[in-house]
Amino acid sequence: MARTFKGGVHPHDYKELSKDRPIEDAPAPDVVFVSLRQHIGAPSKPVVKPGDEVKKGQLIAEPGGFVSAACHSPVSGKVKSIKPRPHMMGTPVDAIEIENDGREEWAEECNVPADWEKLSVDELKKKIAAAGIVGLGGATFPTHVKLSPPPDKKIDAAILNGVECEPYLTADHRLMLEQPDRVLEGFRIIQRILGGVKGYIGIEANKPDAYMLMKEKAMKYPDIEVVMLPVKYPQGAEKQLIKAILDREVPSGGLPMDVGCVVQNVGTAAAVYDACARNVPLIERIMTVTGDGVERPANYRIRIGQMLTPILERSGLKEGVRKLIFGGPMMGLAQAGPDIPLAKGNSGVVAMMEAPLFEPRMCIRCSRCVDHCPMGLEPSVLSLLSEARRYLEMAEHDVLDCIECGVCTYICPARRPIVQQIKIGKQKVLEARKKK
Amino acid sequence: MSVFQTLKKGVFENNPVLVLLIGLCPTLATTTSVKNALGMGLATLFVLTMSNVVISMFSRFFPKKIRIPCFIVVIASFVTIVKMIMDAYAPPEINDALGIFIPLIVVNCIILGRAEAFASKNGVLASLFDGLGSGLGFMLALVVLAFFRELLGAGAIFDIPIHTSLKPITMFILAPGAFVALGSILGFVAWRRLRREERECAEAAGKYRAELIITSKNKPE
Amino acid sequence: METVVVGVVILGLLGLLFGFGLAMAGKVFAVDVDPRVEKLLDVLPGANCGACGNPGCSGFAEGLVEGRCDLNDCPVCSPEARKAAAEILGVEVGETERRIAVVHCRRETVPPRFEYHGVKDCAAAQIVYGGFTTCRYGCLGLGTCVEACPFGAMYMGEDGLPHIIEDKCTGCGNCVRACPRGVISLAPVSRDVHVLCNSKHPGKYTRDCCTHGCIGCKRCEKTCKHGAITVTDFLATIDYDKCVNCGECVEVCPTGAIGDVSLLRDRKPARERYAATAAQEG
Amino acid sequence: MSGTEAFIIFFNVLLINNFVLAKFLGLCPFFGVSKRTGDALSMGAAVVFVMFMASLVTAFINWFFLLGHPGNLFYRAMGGDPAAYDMTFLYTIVYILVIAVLVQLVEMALMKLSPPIYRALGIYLPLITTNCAILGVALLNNDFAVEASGFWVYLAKCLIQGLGAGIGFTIAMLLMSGIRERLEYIPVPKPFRGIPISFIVAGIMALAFMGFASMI
Repeated sequence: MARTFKGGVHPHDYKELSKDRPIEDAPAPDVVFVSLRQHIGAPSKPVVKPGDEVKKGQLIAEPGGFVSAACHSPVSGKVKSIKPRPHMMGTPVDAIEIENDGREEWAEECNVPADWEKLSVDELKKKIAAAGIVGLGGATFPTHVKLSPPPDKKIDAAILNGVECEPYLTADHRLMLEQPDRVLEGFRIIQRILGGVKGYIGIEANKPDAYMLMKEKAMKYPDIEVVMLPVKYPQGAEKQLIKAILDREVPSGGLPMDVGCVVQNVGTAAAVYDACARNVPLIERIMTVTGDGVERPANYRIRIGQMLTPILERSGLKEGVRKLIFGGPMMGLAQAGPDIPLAKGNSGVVAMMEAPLFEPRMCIRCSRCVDHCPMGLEPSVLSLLSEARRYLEMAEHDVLDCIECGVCTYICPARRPIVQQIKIGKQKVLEARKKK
Repeated sequence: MSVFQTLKKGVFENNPVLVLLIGLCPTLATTTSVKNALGMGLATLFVLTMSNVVISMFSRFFPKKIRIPCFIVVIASFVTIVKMIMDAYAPPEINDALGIFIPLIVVNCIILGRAEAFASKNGVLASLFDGLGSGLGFMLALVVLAFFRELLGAGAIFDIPIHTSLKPITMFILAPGAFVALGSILGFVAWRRLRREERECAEAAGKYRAELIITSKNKPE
Repeated sequence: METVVVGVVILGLLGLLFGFGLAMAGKVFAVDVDPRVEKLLDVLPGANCGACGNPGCSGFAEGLVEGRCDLNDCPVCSPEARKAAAEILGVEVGETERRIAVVHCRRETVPPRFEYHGVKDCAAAQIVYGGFTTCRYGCLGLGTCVEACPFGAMYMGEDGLPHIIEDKCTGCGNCVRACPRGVISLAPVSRDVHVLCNSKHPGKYTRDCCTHGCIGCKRCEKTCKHGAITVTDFLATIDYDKCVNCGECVEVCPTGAIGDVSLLRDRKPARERYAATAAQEG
Repeated sequence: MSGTEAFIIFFNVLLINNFVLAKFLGLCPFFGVSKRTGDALSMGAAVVFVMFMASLVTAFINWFFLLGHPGNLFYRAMGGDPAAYDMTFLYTIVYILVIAVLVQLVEMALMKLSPPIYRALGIYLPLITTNCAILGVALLNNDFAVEASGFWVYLAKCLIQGLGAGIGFTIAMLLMSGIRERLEYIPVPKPFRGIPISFIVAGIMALAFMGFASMI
């Protein structure tokens, strides 16, 4: 049942670069910088001081509020300092620097297998919160908050997002191929927490091997259905996935729980399994290092807080790389330099040899962006309003509903930087609302 | 402000049509030919000057609350006088061309505008020259617009046809041409103002020399 | 002869009828609009520029009458207009000196951290990775302030910095609000000594960014006899009410971050003028 | 006065000889108030009302006081030759007085009944008095008096023309405000921003309205 959403584009997905590369361990770091702002919500508060000895998996920062997440040490070693460090969003952010003593010594109650089926829903949620798990698809929204919707919102479906529609990235694909059980068990825990709701696993048609494997593994669970989705960007976006699988539309300004469902990434499900079944907090994740700027594209299991430079050297970073993007080319963030500590939200790094520059020209009203916008907005009008600095009028054209998927900028024949113009508009509209 | 300056101001800086954008109705309607424009311009000039003078003379007697109706009565009477003179002496084809627009002088925003803004607050002589200034400014704008419209629309200047191979664009005689012509003239005026501003900025930029800023490291002489 | 009589009768009748009608209507629809609002409208500049935060001058006039707004909110008002408005409102207005915009930055001397090819707007550049300049508080030079100035009083100089044409600037503050990094602020016209830096970075970082940045060494704060300078998080700020243009701080600032722009405004340096007046009094 | 005749008058003034785009009447408020559709609508409504009332009152005054024909009240009262009572030279002054009073009434009523509309119109309410369109419609109504068979036919024609002109004005205002709201964020060349581009757009609209010319 090939169902899809309105709009969207078909960029060349360049996955062949790293699709067949099995997951390999990243080189063990000698120093780690665990940033305190790796998630949506209040930054976490450190519970350790410089000079403390920490074990692997030990809590080093507690959540700074309800919508926040805990942080754990990916290595055993000594806390050196808590100082602002470079951050992928640009302005430096406090990070806990831990020197790795190489003993890989786990904290006491960590890495102890447990039977999650005996635990109650609250205990499961507490474990997930304690493990500091956030959405690994890129949004990094704290998972325990997402899995406890307010009572008035009735949830009747859970969706596992294995689409990974962003070009170049193959982390989720490899995760599903090499550790399907971890993903499946994690998803069953999520289903149980949400009240034994029906589960759907969405996988794009460009990953047939992963689809077949997951379908076969999910045979024994009747309430899990694996859905093959046609290849189209941004199929992996929350609202588009819900539209394709459940044929429900999230209202403007609303959340998935308003239409009774919760969407989680396959990486998050795997992390949930680690937390509940192995008592292992979120200290590792799968990340793709790819692009024509690296000799040997690969999928690494990296430690949260590890520096990127050694990993790039291991993958053979070429001379004269013009662009380095955290995430994919459509929604990723171009970086000014490689020496940035990795965080929970990094699903991939793309190095590009040339970055074509275009001089944006006048909007010719061809309305391609309107046809292809998956949220049904009018990017051309938003772009013109932003260019004329009439930011508050953008709110009337639902600028806040934009998911910044990059389709309009990709499709625009006049090469206008529409997503950046929309981002300014969003910021100004939110500022004005805060002031009121 | 010297009298001459009020006059110059009325024509250039505060030109009612090109700068203040008032009195647009007669401007577009009567500028199909330079002759009509002159007729309209003179009529308005007369009414404007005379009503300015009379209003400034009697402005003290008009009660503040209903000063607008009083102004209108004064203006209307002068317009009626002009209408009668035009009916009697003006050449018939001008009278037909201007037709309804002579009585409409009374509602011409320029006259009421000048009366309200200037005449009711200033002396007789100043008002006279202000009326003259605005009136001349109005006429100048009318004639300029009429010149272009007639040249482009009817291929003639002051009713003397120019024999060229080019066929005249009759649109300029009709309604759309009037809008486009005045729009372009206003665009030209705005362009000139922007260029003057740019020149001022360039001149200021030229004068600016960063090393003139005195700091502990950069002491003058 | 009848035409004259009839004419007079008609106009007389109409005048009476309408006069009476209007008087009656005046009673029925009586609405007590504060007469001061109209008087204020004649005095106010009528530019409707919104600098006072109200929808145009009529909104501002109502605000004044209701006491919501203060006369000094309207920067575009000429001093005479302000005095006249004060009389109408029957309120006393302090003599506030005309204020103009000042740019607190002289461009960093190190190359930017990355090439920025996005929207040519400072607010846009600020969103991308915190701005392309090494100093996070310095001027981005993309001209959003020049665009925001309704009086055409600003232009971009060759050195990539906005410059202000003093006589055109009315101090409406649009440029101050437009700048995402707060590089521009308003200062009284007579003050010539300004801190030409906006960097709140620690001293060492500022030194790496540009040679003339304020490193927060507090020397100016110590030497200022009038307590006009305070250094908060590595940046000196001048309190223009206390500053008397003596120019001492300019001498003592090690990096030359504090500058005296008198020569630019065709005036003798501030130190000389102050010394001269001091000599007279002394 | 057959139905088709009424329709012809109405349609003629509504679209063919639209007051703004063909006859150039009422341009000051047309360009002044058409920045936002809300203001344009309220201005249009006010103009329709004042035009209708103006046509009504001026029709009465014209028929019974000014025209030198048997219907003239003075002739009825004082006898003699009806032509002697022809006061048509008073058109301008009488009509403008009527309009000024009407606008004053509308202003007071609006100030009392709905202050928001009053504030939205602001300066443009008194400007209606000097709005050429309203005096224009009153003066154009006079032509009906010549061949009108009776007063009621004359009055009906005046009212239809008044209404048609008002609605025609409002249509032009709404069209213009719709376009001008979009023009605000289109990068028009700098010297043409604001009023000049609005003139050129009005010119193109006038071109379009000329399409109605041969309809009747």
